[in-house]
Amino acid sequence: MNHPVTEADVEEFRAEVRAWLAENVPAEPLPPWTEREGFDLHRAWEGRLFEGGYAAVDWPAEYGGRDAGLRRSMAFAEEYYRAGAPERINMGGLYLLGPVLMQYGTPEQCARWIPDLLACRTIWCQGFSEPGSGSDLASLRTRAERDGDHFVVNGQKIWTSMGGFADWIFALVRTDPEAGRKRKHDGITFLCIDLRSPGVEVRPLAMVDGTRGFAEVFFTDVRVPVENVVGEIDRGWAVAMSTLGFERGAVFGDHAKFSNDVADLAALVDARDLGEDTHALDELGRVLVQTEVYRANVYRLAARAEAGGELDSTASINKVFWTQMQHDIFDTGIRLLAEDGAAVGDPGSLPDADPATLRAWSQWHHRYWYARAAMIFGGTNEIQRNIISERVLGLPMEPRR
Amino acid sequence: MNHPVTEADVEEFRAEVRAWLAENVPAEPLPPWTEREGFDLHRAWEGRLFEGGYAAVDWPAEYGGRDAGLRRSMAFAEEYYRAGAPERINMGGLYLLGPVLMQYGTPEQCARWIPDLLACRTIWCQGFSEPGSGSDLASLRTRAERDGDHFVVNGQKIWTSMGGFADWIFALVRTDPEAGRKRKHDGITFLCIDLRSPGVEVRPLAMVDGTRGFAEVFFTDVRVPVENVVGEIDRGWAVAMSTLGFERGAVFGDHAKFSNDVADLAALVDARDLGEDTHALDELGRVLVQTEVYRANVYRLAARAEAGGELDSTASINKVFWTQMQHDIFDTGIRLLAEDGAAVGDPGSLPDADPATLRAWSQWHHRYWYARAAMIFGGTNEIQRNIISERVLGLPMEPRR
Amino acid sequence: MTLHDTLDQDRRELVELTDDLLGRHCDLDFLRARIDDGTAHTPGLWSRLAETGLVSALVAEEQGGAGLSPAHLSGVLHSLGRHAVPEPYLETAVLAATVLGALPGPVADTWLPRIAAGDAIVVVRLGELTPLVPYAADADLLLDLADDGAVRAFTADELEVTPVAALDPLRPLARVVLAGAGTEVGDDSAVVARTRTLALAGAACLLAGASQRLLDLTVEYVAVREQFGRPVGSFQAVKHKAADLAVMVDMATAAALSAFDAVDEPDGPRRAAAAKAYAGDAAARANVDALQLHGGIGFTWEYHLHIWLKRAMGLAASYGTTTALRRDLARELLARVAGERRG
Amino acid sequence: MTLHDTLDQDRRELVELTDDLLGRHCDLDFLRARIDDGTAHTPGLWSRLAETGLVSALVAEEQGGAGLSPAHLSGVLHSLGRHAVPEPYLETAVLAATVLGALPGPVADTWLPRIAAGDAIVVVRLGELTPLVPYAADADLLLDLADDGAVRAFTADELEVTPVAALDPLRPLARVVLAGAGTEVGDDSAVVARTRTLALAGAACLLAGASQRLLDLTVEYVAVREQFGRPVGSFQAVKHKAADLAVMVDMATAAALSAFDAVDEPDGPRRAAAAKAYAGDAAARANVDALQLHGGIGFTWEYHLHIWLKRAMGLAASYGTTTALRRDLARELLARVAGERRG
Repeated sequence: MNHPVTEADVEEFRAEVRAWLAENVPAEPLPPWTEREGFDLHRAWEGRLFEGGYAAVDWPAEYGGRDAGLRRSMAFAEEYYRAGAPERINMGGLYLLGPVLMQYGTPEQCARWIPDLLACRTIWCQGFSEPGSGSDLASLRTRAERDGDHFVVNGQKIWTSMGGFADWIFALVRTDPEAGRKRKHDGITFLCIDLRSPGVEVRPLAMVDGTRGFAEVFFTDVRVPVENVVGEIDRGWAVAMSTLGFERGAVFGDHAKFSNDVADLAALVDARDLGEDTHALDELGRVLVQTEVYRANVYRLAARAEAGGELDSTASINKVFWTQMQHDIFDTGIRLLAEDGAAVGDPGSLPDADPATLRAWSQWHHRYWYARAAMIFGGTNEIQRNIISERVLGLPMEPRR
Repeated sequence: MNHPVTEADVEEFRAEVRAWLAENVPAEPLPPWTEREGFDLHRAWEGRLFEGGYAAVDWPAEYGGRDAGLRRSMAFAEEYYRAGAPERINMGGLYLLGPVLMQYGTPEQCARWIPDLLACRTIWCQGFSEPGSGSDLASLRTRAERDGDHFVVNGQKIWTSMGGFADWIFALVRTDPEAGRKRKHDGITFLCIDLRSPGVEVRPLAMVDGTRGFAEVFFTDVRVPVENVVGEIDRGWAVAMSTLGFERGAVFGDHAKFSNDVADLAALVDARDLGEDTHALDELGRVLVQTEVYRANVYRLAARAEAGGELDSTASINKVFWTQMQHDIFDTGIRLLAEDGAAVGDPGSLPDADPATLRAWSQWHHRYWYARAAMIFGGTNEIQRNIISERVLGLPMEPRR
Repeated sequence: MTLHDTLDQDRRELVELTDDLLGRHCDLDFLRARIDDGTAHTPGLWSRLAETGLVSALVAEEQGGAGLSPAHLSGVLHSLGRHAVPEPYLETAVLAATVLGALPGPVADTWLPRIAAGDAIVVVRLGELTPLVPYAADADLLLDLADDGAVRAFTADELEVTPVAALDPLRPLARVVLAGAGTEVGDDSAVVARTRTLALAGAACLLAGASQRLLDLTVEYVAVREQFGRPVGSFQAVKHKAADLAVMVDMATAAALSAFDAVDEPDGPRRAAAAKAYAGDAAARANVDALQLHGGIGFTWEYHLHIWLKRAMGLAASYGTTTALRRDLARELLARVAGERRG
Repeated sequence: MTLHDTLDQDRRELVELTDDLLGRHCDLDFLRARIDDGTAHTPGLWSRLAETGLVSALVAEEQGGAGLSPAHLSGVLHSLGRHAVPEPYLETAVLAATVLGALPGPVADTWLPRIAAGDAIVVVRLGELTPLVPYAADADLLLDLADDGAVRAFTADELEVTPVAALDPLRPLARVVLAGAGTEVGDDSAVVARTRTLALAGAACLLAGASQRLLDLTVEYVAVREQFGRPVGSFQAVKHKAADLAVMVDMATAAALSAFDAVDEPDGPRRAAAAKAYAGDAAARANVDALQLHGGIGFTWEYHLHIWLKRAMGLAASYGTTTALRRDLARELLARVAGERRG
């Protein structure tokens, strides 16, 4: 953001993006990425985005981005969602690992990992959560013991997204248990691990709806070169925390996704002939209002970020809001079309719907469960409320035993 | 409950009550008891109830009751509410103090206080809360120091209902501060105090809507005879706790009151021509469902009480439910008639309503605020949730610093 | 308040018997096997229910049953909900048995003994309450109850049954087209109305049981799961959420059981509709809170929470939604009040 | 996120000026005196607002104002809400000034200078949005804006004004009957539509400010009030309730301010309606939670919470209720989506 971005710059970029998307977005939606076939198609799409120069428009040009700045990046996201383009499958790599490498990585690490990441030749997953440490992330127990110029890793990670298809994992491991006993955030290291290494076992994790978007990863005496450490050994907590703001906050532009979801809901209400039911109107209006409010907030945060302000204090507010809104959108759909609520997605319940609406309906339940999951992952909404009450409102900490 | 009460007994009693009420309930509703004129009229009505033998039908005959047992008492309450009879103003005396005296009082105390209480010649108020001790009742600081055969009382009570019109107060006072420092529930005494004693000052407390249903009571060197202690000196906590179940639980039969409130709400919906608005129907239906559920619970609790079961564990559940329900009823009315929500009660907003509906509307806001207050008084709903989670669900206590 | 406290001695024993049976023969392994092989109803479990006399409870003695009144079964239904039993008990043993018991004739004579013996699955179609018919694909016979009182029976070969992808795989649903002529069973609008009331109240009992299980699983989990060095269930925000849920589940249980007991009271229909509507609310709350309080593990297929999450959602959407029932109740109240006030 | 963070430098300074003025001249004692003597609007406070230039901000320079665009005033309105200012600022300084500024002619020439000088109270009637007109009893002039674009002005002697018992005594309401002929001001449906948008967005800003004050009062109180030997605000259930409220209030503020700034954008009307609808929701939540977290003291007349409780309730019911606005928005969306999908 060295030169000021004008409204005209944004609109010019928007027009360029829109034209490219109009030409390139697949006419038929891709099959879900949770199965191999769909995943490969999504990966191919990411390659096409990369070739078009749109893999990460907000990234600095030196790393292969477009230096688009915030407002053009938002315009990109808005156009992307409006065009109905495929779901992005490498967000973890692009928005969690990428910024970490740019900030903490060595030039060698950046050169080694970033180009493949950007082109989606390498899929990365996040290895933070463990079965025993969810909200209390720092209580993690996966061990990495030094052996010459390697670490030997033993332990288990869970909730690694795209885990079943990922090539690499960026994980938090405990390298100094002694230090951790005094202060649990100490003695943790941020380590990148090739999932093809001997001793790694990846087990796709079936979810409540039978899909497998996450995985568990088991490490048994996995040897990892020391040069795969990002940042300082034993100081990985700060490295990891620098990613969490992104996970909690919106990736700017996602308001357009939620507006799409509400448009889908409106189409369902229409297909079910509920357009004159005042209750249905109230409920549809309720979630529509939420998306408008959310959009206003995204623009506010963007203005603040452009002015160089920090967003940490608002990331929790934003996360509680959008996860609740997303839940409300999909829950409302289930409740309003509830005569067949026991068979959500069944095309027989919407005999006159157009294909796009039927497609939305067929995915409704899956999206409902993922909306529920969003209230847990990336710091449960309970943790966010602790943060808001203490850091934003200044209320006292709870006593500890 | 020595002999089993049959269905026929209940219906016979119900018919008797109904006939009496039909003949005696004032044709026009009494003015609010929060002003002196209305209070005196309510008091006169209580006298009439007493003469009819209906002041406390559930009380034992030896204390002037009718030994009606649970089911006949419920029938009485149902008929009372259905007849639109005046609000009872001596519930604190009848349902809090009365049972305490029967259980803990000396024969002299019973003879001295119960007859006037029952006839409403004496109005009693409860003196438990203090400005510094609400939820944490046992932290009370009103002192009573022994001086021969008297206690000398200094301190302040708040939220004494009917406080502005009451003759006597039954209060918790600290008689052994030393014991209280070790265990705050110790060293507390249950003491009856004549409000005409020198050194007592009663200040009616104006509420958010300007009415004065509560008072603050200040004690400055008030001399109270030791014989006014109920139960043992320094052991008043247990005496007081024996009353709280009643306050939390329903006085059996109040479900009929809430059904009346919902009927008022239906009349308002009708008067506003919202009978075909599906949103209004949903909202009206929601509170109607709650009252039906509540009635089922009251009957379940009654069956359990008749079988000799204890109700303590359910009193908190019942209280959270009915206070929320009562709030929802009045809040729904305000929201549904909200074009004039800023002038709730204004007859001009319901030009075609019948007199009973207009009367309900004119009182709506007042009742709304009292419904809100019910969620605080008698143990806040937050305290009730602590009790439910620990005593009903068995979840662990929170750590104390 | 436990279910135990809500019931009298007789019914308590029946519930204990049911719980015991289901604990042995309808455990998690059994349910998982049913999901894996895509069959909810199995002759094996159905026979066990029949052998204990639960299936024939409402059938008259002369037709091989125990001749009990429905009120005996409210606790049993609650137990079936708690165990997520994948069988058409409400449909066959309660609704069909009641309809046929009330409409004597050749159809009843043929089918009631079969029901009592556990040899037949009979399901019911109840107008707008069943746009999708539970267990229709397993049915030997379907009773179609029209609002005007006409009751006709259709054997399996007289039906076109199209299964749909039910959210709850342990409670299959199908669209049904009556393809054959069927047989007249009777014509009695009181019987149809009573069956409707039984369906609502019975579904409320099942639903309250499923919600109770969601609450129980959640309380067990948060009491054990530790984060930040203490049980999650010792955090006040978690405790209060559980407490609010407990209020709803307990009240839903009170309303459901009492409504089922009161089917023949004058206000029975209203109480049944209110109980089902509220049970649907409580189930929705149980669904949201149970999953949120479990955290990630609740989303896994491996953990069993989802069995009850889906049961609760499916039942809430069956036999009348909360929204539809509320509207009906509100309309009825409006008519009553308007009548009174306008004289 | 504070209001401060939401605004740019210019507007921040205007808000600081307003806060400072109101802190000195519209404090609790002042508000209590207004309640006690039954007068909301006073020439004294209005003059002070006028002297600082706040009343004339939108009036053109040649008519004695500053000629600012409305966007400058969003933060000022938020401040007026936080201070529960009992004056028709939105009505006179924003709406009436805008209408008259857009419709030049004799009425504008007469009244705009008076508004700018603080010498006239002018209120607006906006069809269904104002079944009751705020401050009508204090008005020297009323502008009646019809949906078709006709704008007429009525002097006080041409109006029958019947005050009603407004819930919020500091924001008086009245039923108004147009008794005289009035004077034509203009005929421009775009002006009427823009005024409607300004009214919604402006009310949203006032409301967000009132909700912010309820949150602030609550946080201050629970941080200090002790029970069980620790601040009530250290209990997690209290903290989480406050956090949830903070989310709503903060988002309401973001939406309200941005909607007010965007009145002239193509989607301005939608954003204003959404902002007002959400601000109403947030205010309802603030009302419930602020009082519950205060406990008993919040119910007393002596404590000042009720001033903002009533302000929040009154504003939420004014200039379009959440329910009505949601319905309009949903209808508009349905029409849009149906058009797109059906081609």
